[in-house]
Amino acid sequence: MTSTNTEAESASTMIDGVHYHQFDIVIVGAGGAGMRAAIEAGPHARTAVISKLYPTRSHTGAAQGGMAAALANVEEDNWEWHTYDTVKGGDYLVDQDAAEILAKEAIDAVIDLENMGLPFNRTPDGKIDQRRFGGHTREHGSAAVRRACFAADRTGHMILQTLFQNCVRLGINFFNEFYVLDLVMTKVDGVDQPSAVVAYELATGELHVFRSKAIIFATGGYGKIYKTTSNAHTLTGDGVGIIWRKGLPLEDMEFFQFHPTGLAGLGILLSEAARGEGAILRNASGERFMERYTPTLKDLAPRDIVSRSMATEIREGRGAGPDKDYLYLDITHLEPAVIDEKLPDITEFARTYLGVEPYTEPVPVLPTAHYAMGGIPTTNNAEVLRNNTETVKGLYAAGECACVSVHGSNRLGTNSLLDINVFGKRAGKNAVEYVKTAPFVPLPENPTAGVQAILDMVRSGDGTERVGAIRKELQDSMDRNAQIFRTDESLSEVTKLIERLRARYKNIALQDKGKRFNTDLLEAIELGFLLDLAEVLVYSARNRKESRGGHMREDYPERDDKNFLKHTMAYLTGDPESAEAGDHIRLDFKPVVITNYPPMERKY
Amino acid sequence: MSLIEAPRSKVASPRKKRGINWEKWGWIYMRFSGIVLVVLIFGHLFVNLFAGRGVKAIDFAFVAGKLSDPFWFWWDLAMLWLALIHGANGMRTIVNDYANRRVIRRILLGSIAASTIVLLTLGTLVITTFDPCPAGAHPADVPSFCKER
Amino acid sequence: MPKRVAGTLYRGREGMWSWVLHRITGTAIYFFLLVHILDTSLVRLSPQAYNAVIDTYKQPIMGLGEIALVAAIGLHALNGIRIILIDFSSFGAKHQRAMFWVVVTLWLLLLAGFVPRQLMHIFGGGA
Amino acid sequence: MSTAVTSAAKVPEPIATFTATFIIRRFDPEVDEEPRWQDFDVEMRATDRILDALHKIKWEQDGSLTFRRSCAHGVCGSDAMRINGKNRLACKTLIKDLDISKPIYVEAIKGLPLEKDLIVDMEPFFDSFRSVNPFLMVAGPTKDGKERVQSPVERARFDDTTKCILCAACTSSCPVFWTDGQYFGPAAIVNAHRFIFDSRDEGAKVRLDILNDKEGVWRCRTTFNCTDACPRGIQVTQAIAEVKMAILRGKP
Ligand SMILES: Cc1cc2nc3c(=O)[nH]c(=O)nc-3n(C[C@H](O)[C@H](O)[C@H](O)COP(=O)(O)OP(=O)(O)OC[C@H]3O[C@@H](n4cnc5c(N)ncnc54)[C@H](O)[C@@H]3O)c2cc1C
Ligand code: HEM
Ligand code: SF4
Ligand code: F3S
Ligand code: FES
Repeated sequence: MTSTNTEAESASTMIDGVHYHQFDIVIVGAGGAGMRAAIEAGPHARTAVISKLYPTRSHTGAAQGGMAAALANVEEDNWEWHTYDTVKGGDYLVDQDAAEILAKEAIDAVIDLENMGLPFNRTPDGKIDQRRFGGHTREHGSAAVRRACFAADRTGHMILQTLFQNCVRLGINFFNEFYVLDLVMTKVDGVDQPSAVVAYELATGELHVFRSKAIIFATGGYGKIYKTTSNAHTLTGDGVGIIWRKGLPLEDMEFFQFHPTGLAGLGILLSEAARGEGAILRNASGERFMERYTPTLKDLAPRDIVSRSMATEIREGRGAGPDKDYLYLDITHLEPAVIDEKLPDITEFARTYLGVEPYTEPVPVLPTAHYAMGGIPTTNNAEVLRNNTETVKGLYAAGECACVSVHGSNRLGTNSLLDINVFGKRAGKNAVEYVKTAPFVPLPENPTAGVQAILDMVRSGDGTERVGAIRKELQDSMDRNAQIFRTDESLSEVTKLIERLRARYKNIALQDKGKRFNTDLLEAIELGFLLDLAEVLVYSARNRKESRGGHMREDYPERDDKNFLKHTMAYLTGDPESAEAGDHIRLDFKPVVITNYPPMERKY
Repeated sequence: MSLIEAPRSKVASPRKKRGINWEKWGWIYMRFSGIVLVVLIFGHLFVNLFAGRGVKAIDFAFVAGKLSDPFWFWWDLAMLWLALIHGANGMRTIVNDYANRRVIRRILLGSIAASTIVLLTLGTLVITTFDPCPAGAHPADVPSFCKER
Repeated sequence: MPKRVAGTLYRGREGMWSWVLHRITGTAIYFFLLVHILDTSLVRLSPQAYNAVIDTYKQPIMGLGEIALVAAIGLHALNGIRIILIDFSSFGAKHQRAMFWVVVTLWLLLLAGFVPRQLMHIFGGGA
Repeated sequence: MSTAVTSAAKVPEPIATFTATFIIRRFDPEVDEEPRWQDFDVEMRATDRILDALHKIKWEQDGSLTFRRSCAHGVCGSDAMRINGKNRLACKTLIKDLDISKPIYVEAIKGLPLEKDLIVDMEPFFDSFRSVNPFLMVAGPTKDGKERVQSPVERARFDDTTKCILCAACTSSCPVFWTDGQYFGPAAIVNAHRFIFDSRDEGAKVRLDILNDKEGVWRCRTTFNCTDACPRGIQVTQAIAEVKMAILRGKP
């Protein structure tokens, strides 16, 4: 535990072996979104950040390419074009008022980071340099524009470090390696209100109740439901899963982004920045196949389109390699000096993990599961929605775990680092406003009951099943059946599998029986969240009988605005153990906010 | 909590504001003296061990001869001071690194300091008050120039 | 008393081993220097006393000891120069590994010059 | 063009597997008096990482094996450990780069309190980091609400040290840090360097003063273990030397 504020620590007490802490604002997650919120909240309210990882281990640090903002430092640009690109990139499922906020506040978000010390690459006259990125265009699609601000190909790393540095400066309270496993709700006037979160301390195995007026979830994505993914092992969607289990809705879960260029077989990401700097995708015969699919933007088309085109190339037998099962990313025509200056990390990944020398050889790549567009629905002020219109007072969400929705059905590259900064900041600010007047919600009788039940369930298991084996089956099946191309048949196969896996999950055996640093136990709990989220994803996907953005139904290949220009809202309504997903999941819909851009056909 | 002792030793003093920054000046001194010592020590070794009959040429007369020459007088005096302080400071570093118990560390650092002071005084006195032709010495033991006096 | 963490030996490279050698030789020379100041001080006492002590330096066994001393000083001094170059020039930091091997080479050359001569002195004729 | 690409392309060989032996230094604070070595045989491919091996052991053989990891590709800094005697990231060390005819030794990094198996207490490490003021120190935000201007040359001056992922591979490889753990350690100095040489920063004096300490830069004995261990290829010793020079000069 890191606590730089002893005053706050002394506020903690221990009752019946459970620690109790009290703060005005508790932030769950110390990635970009969580720490950006902490920087807003820390100076104005008693704030704690709880994270299952040391802050600098968060996956924001893996982001490479850049952060979009229409600074117009290198060429003409404005936030209105950025809004349009975001809306169109998301295949019109984007809430346009939110997208406008995102694009407008982007400029300040970047300047804030620069002022906090982020070492952006610079133009010759000393301003923040910008590069091209997929789907970002000038004059509503006429040509690619240089909008992504970057620090070599470690922009996310620099954002995470800079935010952490500023948290150190402000003396923010961190509780590191604390796994939040439950959100405690108390019924007040007939409405469930959040009163605390319960965390499991990895080092000791003890439980901590963090009582707080406002709670911000910033727990990141859940890419580990897939096997091939750019996501960290720790991205198991705990936060989203906790909200789900509380019966609160999850929005647009069917939309998961597959990034075109993961290292073949590994999923480690090679940033789109490579293509922004001029890299070209080629098939086995060396053809620049993207010219056929998107003649204007070519390799810089949005990710859903590029990934789909790649999958098509491979299906039609134009893949490279002995099994014709991958494609090439070619940067051999770029100057080594440029590569070293702007893409040093990703070229090193190719060298280290594939043994390929990118100066001279094309790099084998494949689409990789990358980003969850869906998540915890929030308002533009990061307040969590209880249903289509009402919010949960005192509960906020920001970052990849949230769905504002600024990404719609397909996120544009560089818009997520932007999202975490803009909406992380908003979450922090609004929470501060809220706690100024809000009272503490009383704790229920036994706040740790929920977590105890989970712990007992996994601990008591003396069965025969291994966590690793169940997780592997889930991931394999998700890769096979719920990836870029989906059909009702493939999706229902996963549903059926999950049903079987749930039964086996009850029969797991832990080998680590200890209290201290029991990662065996936590992996088992994380698997529970993975199963839940995979199920919602697949169930929502089955229901969306159209193809839009990242969701491609081969049995419904067209976009269907008449029936599906709306957000999916999924609710857990019954016992997740019940056989049919439909028995415990209810789907509802929420209208898309459309302001300036009526849906049009999406061409690049 | 853990059974394994934390390596962060309790010995080191809490960071305090300095008077003279020994670490910095020590560091500079090691480098400066090192460079000068290369010349002094290799010169010394060359003359005493390599040139002529090597170590076998060394006796009172040889030393007395050298010390009466102002050139070697200053050479040896400089070498004494530079090398001894260099070595002592180096040993101080090593003791600081490895002596983890406060008492032991005190004793060792104290002995280094004491021996340095004693030996510097002794050596300096020997060099400065040296009489190449001590009264009553056997003529064979003293340098040949003693006879001429 | 709780146990200390001991594991395998750290497999450092030239930089680490040169430091280990620098420490060892430095310490060795230091202790020699202490003795050497004391014995040289005898010149102030009387020529006989000094000569008696210095005669022991002329024993073959001490002659070999002198080789060790010169070897230690040589290595310490040459590596000392290497360290100084590393400290004060970016060239040094970049080429520290190569410089270590240069130090070893120069050291061997030094010994190649000194050892035969010393052996001649101690075992060769002439008192 | 097309032929050039195809011919230059790598044709992966059919994947061969083999058995590698891992000898892992285990320590369970709830049971063991002291650490012990344990052997595992694992089916591996040449392109697998040490992290894959640890996962295979944890997921298929012994669930109680405990280590930290997250990103699995060398950018989060979770899994610094000692592999065959050297500090490495488990996720960045490939089996093919090791001699698998001999067992592969894996143990926790040295110099920080051992908590369990491959996990050490990182707090002393982060304490040092925090104590060098690792953040941009400036009077306030810019007046025009824009970015501070910095030329590409000024930006390049401290590029190397911005790459640090705080993995502690360097600090825990440093023989001086092992001695008593009081030394700030290379990682803290690297992160101070990152700001000392940032043209926008105004706090260089403060940081130089902190590092001009008994436990500061002067304790570095240029052993280069840190530079050899750094998974990000940062020229750590060089950076420390630059800080020393800056202290002597009294300015960056
Ligand atoms: C390889 C890669 C490259 C990318 N490149 C770009 C890019 O160039 N541009 C761009 O805009 N976007 C990019 N993205 C996307 C973007 O980086 C992420 O979406 C974004 O960083 C998510 O930030 P976050 O703060 O929401 O979550 P994270 O940074 O993932 O942080 C999640 C935090 O929550 C904590 N947490 C999770 N569960 C719990 C729990 N149960 N209890 C306590 N704490 C918990 C974790 O410890 C962590 O601190 C990339 C993503 C990846 C994977
Ligand atoms: C001949 C010329 C010499 C040179 C060029 C030289 C150079 C150096 C240098 C540069 C250091 C600092 C090492 C560091 O900070 O890492 C050092 C350390 C040291 N020197 Fe010398 N030195 C010389 C002679 C001597 C002599 C004669 C002695 C013995 C009296 C000696 C004993 C030591 C000791 C004990 C250390 C400390 C080692 C450590 O801290 O690891 N040196 N020397
Ligand atoms: S300098 Fe290198 S080794 Fe040290 S903490 Fe940073 S990344 Fe790790
Ligand atoms: S390993 Fe240690 S001694 Fe200096 S060169 Fe690196 S900090
Ligand atoms: S797991 Fe992230 S650095 Fe190895």
